[in-house]
Amino acid sequence: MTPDLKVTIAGVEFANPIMTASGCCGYGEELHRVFPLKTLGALVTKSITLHPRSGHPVPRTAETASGMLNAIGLANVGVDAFIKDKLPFLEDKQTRVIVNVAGSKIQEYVDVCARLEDCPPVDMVELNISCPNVDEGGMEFGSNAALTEKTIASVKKVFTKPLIAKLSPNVTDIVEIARAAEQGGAEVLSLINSVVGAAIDINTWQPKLTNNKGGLTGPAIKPIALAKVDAVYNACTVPIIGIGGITCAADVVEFMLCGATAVQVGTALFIEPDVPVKIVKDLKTYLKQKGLASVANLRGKVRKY
Amino acid sequence: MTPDLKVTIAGVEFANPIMTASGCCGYGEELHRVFPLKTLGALVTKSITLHPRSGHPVPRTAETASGMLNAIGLANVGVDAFIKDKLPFLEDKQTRVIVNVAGSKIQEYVDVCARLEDCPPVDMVELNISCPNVDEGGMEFGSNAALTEKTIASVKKVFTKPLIAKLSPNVTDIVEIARAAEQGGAEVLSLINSVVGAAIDINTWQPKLTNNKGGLTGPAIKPIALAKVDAVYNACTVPIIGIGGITCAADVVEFMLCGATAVQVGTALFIEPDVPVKIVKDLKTYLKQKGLASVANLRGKVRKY
Amino acid sequence: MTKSTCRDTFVIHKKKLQNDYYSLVLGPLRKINHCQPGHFIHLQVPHTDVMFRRAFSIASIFPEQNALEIIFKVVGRMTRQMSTLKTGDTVNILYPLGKSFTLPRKSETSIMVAGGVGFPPLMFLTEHMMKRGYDPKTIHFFYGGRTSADILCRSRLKRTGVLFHPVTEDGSFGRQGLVTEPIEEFIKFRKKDKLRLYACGPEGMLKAANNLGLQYHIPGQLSLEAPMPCGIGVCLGCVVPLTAGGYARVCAEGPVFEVGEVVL
Amino acid sequence: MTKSTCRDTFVIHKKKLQNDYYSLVLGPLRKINHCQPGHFIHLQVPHTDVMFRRAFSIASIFPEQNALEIIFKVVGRMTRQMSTLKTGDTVNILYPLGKSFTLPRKSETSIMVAGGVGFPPLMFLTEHMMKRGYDPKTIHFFYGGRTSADILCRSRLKRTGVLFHPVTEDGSFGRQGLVTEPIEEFIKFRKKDKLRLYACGPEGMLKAANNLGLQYHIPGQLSLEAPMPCGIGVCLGCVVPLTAGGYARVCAEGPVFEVGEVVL
Ligand SMILES: Cc1cc2nc3c(=O)[nH]c(=O)nc-3n(C[C@H](O)[C@H](O)[C@H](O)COP(=O)(O)OP(=O)(O)OC[C@H]3O[C@@H](n4cnc5c(N)ncnc54)[C@H](O)[C@@H]3O)c2cc1C
Ligand SMILES: Cc1cc2nc3c(=O)[nH]c(=O)nc-3n(C[C@H](O)[C@H](O)[C@H](O)COP(=O)(O)OP(=O)(O)OC[C@H]3O[C@@H](n4cnc5c(N)ncnc54)[C@H](O)[C@@H]3O)c2cc1C
Ligand SMILES: Cc1cc2nc3c(=O)[nH]c(=O)nc-3n(C[C@H](O)[C@H](O)[C@H](O)COP(=O)(O)O)c2cc1C
Ligand SMILES: Cc1cc2nc3c(=O)[nH]c(=O)nc-3n(C[C@H](O)[C@H](O)[C@H](O)COP(=O)(O)O)c2cc1C
Ligand code: FES
Ligand code: FES
Repeated sequence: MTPDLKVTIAGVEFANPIMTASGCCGYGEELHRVFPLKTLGALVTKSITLHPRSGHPVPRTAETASGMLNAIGLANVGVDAFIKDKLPFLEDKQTRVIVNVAGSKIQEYVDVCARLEDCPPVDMVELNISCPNVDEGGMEFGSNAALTEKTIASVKKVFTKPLIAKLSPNVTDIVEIARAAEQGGAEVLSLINSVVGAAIDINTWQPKLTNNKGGLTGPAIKPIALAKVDAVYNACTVPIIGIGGITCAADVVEFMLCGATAVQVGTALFIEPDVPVKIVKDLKTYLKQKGLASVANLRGKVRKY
Repeated sequence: MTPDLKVTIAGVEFANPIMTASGCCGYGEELHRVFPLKTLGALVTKSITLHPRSGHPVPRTAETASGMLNAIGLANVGVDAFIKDKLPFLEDKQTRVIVNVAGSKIQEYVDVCARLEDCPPVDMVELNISCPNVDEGGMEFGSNAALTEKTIASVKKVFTKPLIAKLSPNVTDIVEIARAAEQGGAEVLSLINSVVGAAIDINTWQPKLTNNKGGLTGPAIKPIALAKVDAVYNACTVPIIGIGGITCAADVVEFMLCGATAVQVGTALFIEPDVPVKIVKDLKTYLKQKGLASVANLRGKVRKY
Repeated sequence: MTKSTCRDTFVIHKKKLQNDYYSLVLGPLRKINHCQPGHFIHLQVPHTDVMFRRAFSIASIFPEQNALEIIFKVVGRMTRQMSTLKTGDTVNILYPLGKSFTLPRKSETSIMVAGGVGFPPLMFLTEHMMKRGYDPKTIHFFYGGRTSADILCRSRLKRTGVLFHPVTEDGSFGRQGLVTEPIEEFIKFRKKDKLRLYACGPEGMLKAANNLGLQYHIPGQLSLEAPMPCGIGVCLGCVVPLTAGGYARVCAEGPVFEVGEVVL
Repeated sequence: MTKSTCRDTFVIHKKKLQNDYYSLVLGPLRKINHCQPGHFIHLQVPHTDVMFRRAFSIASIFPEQNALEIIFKVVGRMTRQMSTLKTGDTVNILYPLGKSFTLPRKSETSIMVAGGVGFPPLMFLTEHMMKRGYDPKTIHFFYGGRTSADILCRSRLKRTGVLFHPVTEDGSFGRQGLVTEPIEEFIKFRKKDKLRLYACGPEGMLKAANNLGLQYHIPGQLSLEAPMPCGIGVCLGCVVPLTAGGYARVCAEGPVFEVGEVVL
């Protein structure tokens, strides 16, 4: 018996719970040269904004212990070019497409989502209300409950497919924000986005990123992400997509035991671009070893002390 | 010319800026068997509470990528036994003694500090208002500005030596808490304490800590700590002790460039117990190479973009 | 407690024993004579992604070469990397650590209870006792394993002249069953003698040895294992509950504890 | 762009060249013929504390052995660990990556501008051109270094028959000075010929080569370096500003760019 990897989130069925995280897989073309995208449950695009953005000057990334800092600055082609030039490529790749949307004003989120509403290949939208890398207030949305609710409610008016709210870990109480997102109408919560961090070059005395600070990601933050997923799972009812430091099937199992229905793999793609292939395979093996018929049997099953 | 490593904090002179962090060096006896404590600028004791505590059941620690989780549960001998049995050992070790104090009520902080007031070997007290490992509200103090101010102000009434407030990173806005601590009368701020995290054993499906969650420390969190030190340095005037993931002199330099006057080394002591000896030596070499007369010349000198 | 040293040293010799077991001889090291049976080292391989050191019991010392031996089994991340070490490679060790075994009186009969990677410290204890002039016939070395491949260094043990009692679960070497069964028989049979227990091995074996000691009023010592972030007593991560209440640190108050002292 | 493969392979041969320079031959690898001059690999050593891969230009391929060669200099964390690799050790590589050089017309005279670890891709290009029947006398290989020890593989280069112009800052080998000086002289002297530039080396050298190309209207290509977290174009960390505005990814649109295309 092959264990069933299918998961259903907000009425949408995914072949498996493994997705690639926003900003770590472009718009899919490059990864498809390393492995077939149909391996994935879904691909989550780089954050799309209303207008194209070229991003911050280099250096934009810095290696840290078991992690990295980035301040790419939401470099992307803009929603129009995305729909015209990038989305068609994803149409026949037999994977779900989640478009991550970012903005600096509520209206910008609304405008982008309104354009995505009529694009059939788009299965869901993930609202990046938590990017720490834009001055105009990207993070503000995600650290303020009222703003979170309002942003999501506004987008809901123009976008009818399921909406994912991507939460920031850089808050005192993520549950408060999660509840606000749920209240606003988010059908799914994804967490975590990157953790605010900095690094300094001791030779030049300059920050290692031109943005001075950036987002910490990779295995280093996995324990932080797990604690947040656990907290939100125990407080909210909508399905959760776990993100943060996942590099192997064992990590996926940890997130699911804490309550995640699916997961996203980000930084690990830089280290091992075909790691999703291995994760899907090893996840099956794990379920078999444990005699579980479906990956859904793991959800929230952590046995707390 | 040998560079000057001396730093003065709140009127107290330290031979160098390298301290060992609370909970990572016991009460000094064990480390002294590996290297002479006079190597250190100061030793910061394990958190002392009013009554002895035996701590949480095992497992209390778990290894993570470039870090560890701990939920020791403030195991300590209690203030009376500390003063009677542990403090005398530190008296002639030619290093400064900072006693870290924890409590679950404001009155407990006050009571412990009142007893330490008359102990000459104690140079400073560091208030742990940020320990994530006690249910009774350890962390609440540090994530609430009003409570932070009140706790510190209350202790100030009974304790006249310099007071350090140790801040939690698990807040939306650490600057708000830092300002409250300053307002309450803290002469020094130390940051960061550990970051809330969790890990699950995928074989047993139990959390890897009996406390279910714990504090993430070690190199993994260094970028987070640097960003927090930078933020507080730009908002407050009192001296800062930087803590988080320091393992080498280069890390110390990063923290000082971000504004720290001194630093504490924690988890690194578990990996290389005599690492302070190496750090002090390498810090001197660095200053020489850079032609700097004093370590104080590094403070806050990061050249932001 | 003696001072501990933290330093780089080299792999002088590496040998694959049986199955996944390896012996590593490390040196040169100063003050090798400070290492006593029961002491352990805390070892780190350079540039690895395994952040914390791992503890290994000292299996023997070679004072002439200023070297010490450890024996390990490949079970996880660190030991897998250790199995690829080659002669001349550098490792960093912190040594000696912990509390060593108390030697028996010469009038006593010692019962060694060894299992798996609990074997090395008891081999060290045995060889140490031989050097100190103990009569090998006062030592009964019970050595349990799942299968024949788990019983290491047989000829070396036999060379000491002690009374060797191998036991395997599948009966592929020595007696079949669990090691505690023949020990209980032995205890009953030698009730009149002054007996002393020394045990190191898996949790179940330690529990059984502890119970036998309590039940038959045989003094003795158990060497425990626990995950050890620091190994020197500062992190409080490795504690074990005491029967008298509270906790003791396995790395500092132990790893050697008296029979009946800890809650297993 | 071709597909890339991510797989474990082995160290077939390791050689210390001069100073801190090493050559590594890796294999077996499939589709080795897809590797063209200018392509790079992204390499990871197992179980290391260096999380990200590092990029290395392919220095040559051995189609019969399904192997490729890289040449590296020990400068930091990863290269220090690579210098301890031994024959038979495993590494993981992602290959081939990036955009390769465009070959010159046979009627053109090629000016290679190599410096430091920028030498390997130009050696590959040169040997590749020889196999394709280019006249070695149409290739002028300018090779700059601080000192004699930085000029690698001299006899190998000479064997190709190209015109070799070594330049060292201290004059210990070849002409003294910076490599760009003799190149400018050469360009002025051969103004009438159809020239083409290929440059790979430190930033200053690339800048100078780019300027020479612009100033004297010589077409050509530069191979750039940048910190590369992913190497395949998905992280947007390795970008370089374009003269036309915006950024290009060094790993995907590059590492080979046209003279005048990027802001250096
Ligand atoms: C005082 C002392 C003396 C010791 N002496 C020896 C000795 O002489 N020889 C020797 O071989 N060992 C000895 N050990 C054990 C040794 O320190 C290591 O713990 C052991 O070698 C495993 O290390 P590792 O990194 O290879 O395995 P790890 O990767 O740490 O895994 C260890 C084992 O635990 C399992 N495991 C890993 N993670 C988890 C988890 N989260 N939950 C449950 N199980 C998990 C693994 O599958 C594996 O079986 C001693 C330990 C102590 C404390
Ligand atoms: C397309 C491409 C091709 C390449 N080809 C080759 C090749 O053929 N051969 C080759 O040897 N290399 C090549 N490189 C460079 C290689 O990828 C590595 O960057 C290089 O080997 C250094 O890696 P490392 O880990 O040893 O050094 P690192 O530890 O990463 O340090 C690299 C250098 O930067 C310095 N440094 C480290 N950290 C900082 C910092 N924070 N700020 C400033 N300076 C710092 C170090 O002192 C050192 O000099 C290529 C790179 C690219 C992008
Ligand atoms: C280089 C890089 C770029 C990223 N860009 C985005 C982005 O555009 N939008 C977004 O919502 N998250 C972005 N992220 C965050 C990831 O989607 C993910 O939340 C985070 O990296 C944590 O997962 P990981 O540890 O698996 O990388 C980016 C992360 C990295 C490393
Ligand atoms: C095992 C352990 C126990 C700790 N106990 C305390 C404590 O009792 N009081 C306290 O204020 N901080 C405690 N800390 C936090 C450290 O003092 C320090 O703030 C934190 O570990 C970050 O520094 P590091 O990354 O260098 O370890 C403890 C940390 C560890 C790892
Ligand atoms: S391992 Fe740290 S106290 Fe024992
Ligand atoms: S290295 Fe990631 S885009 Fe080039």
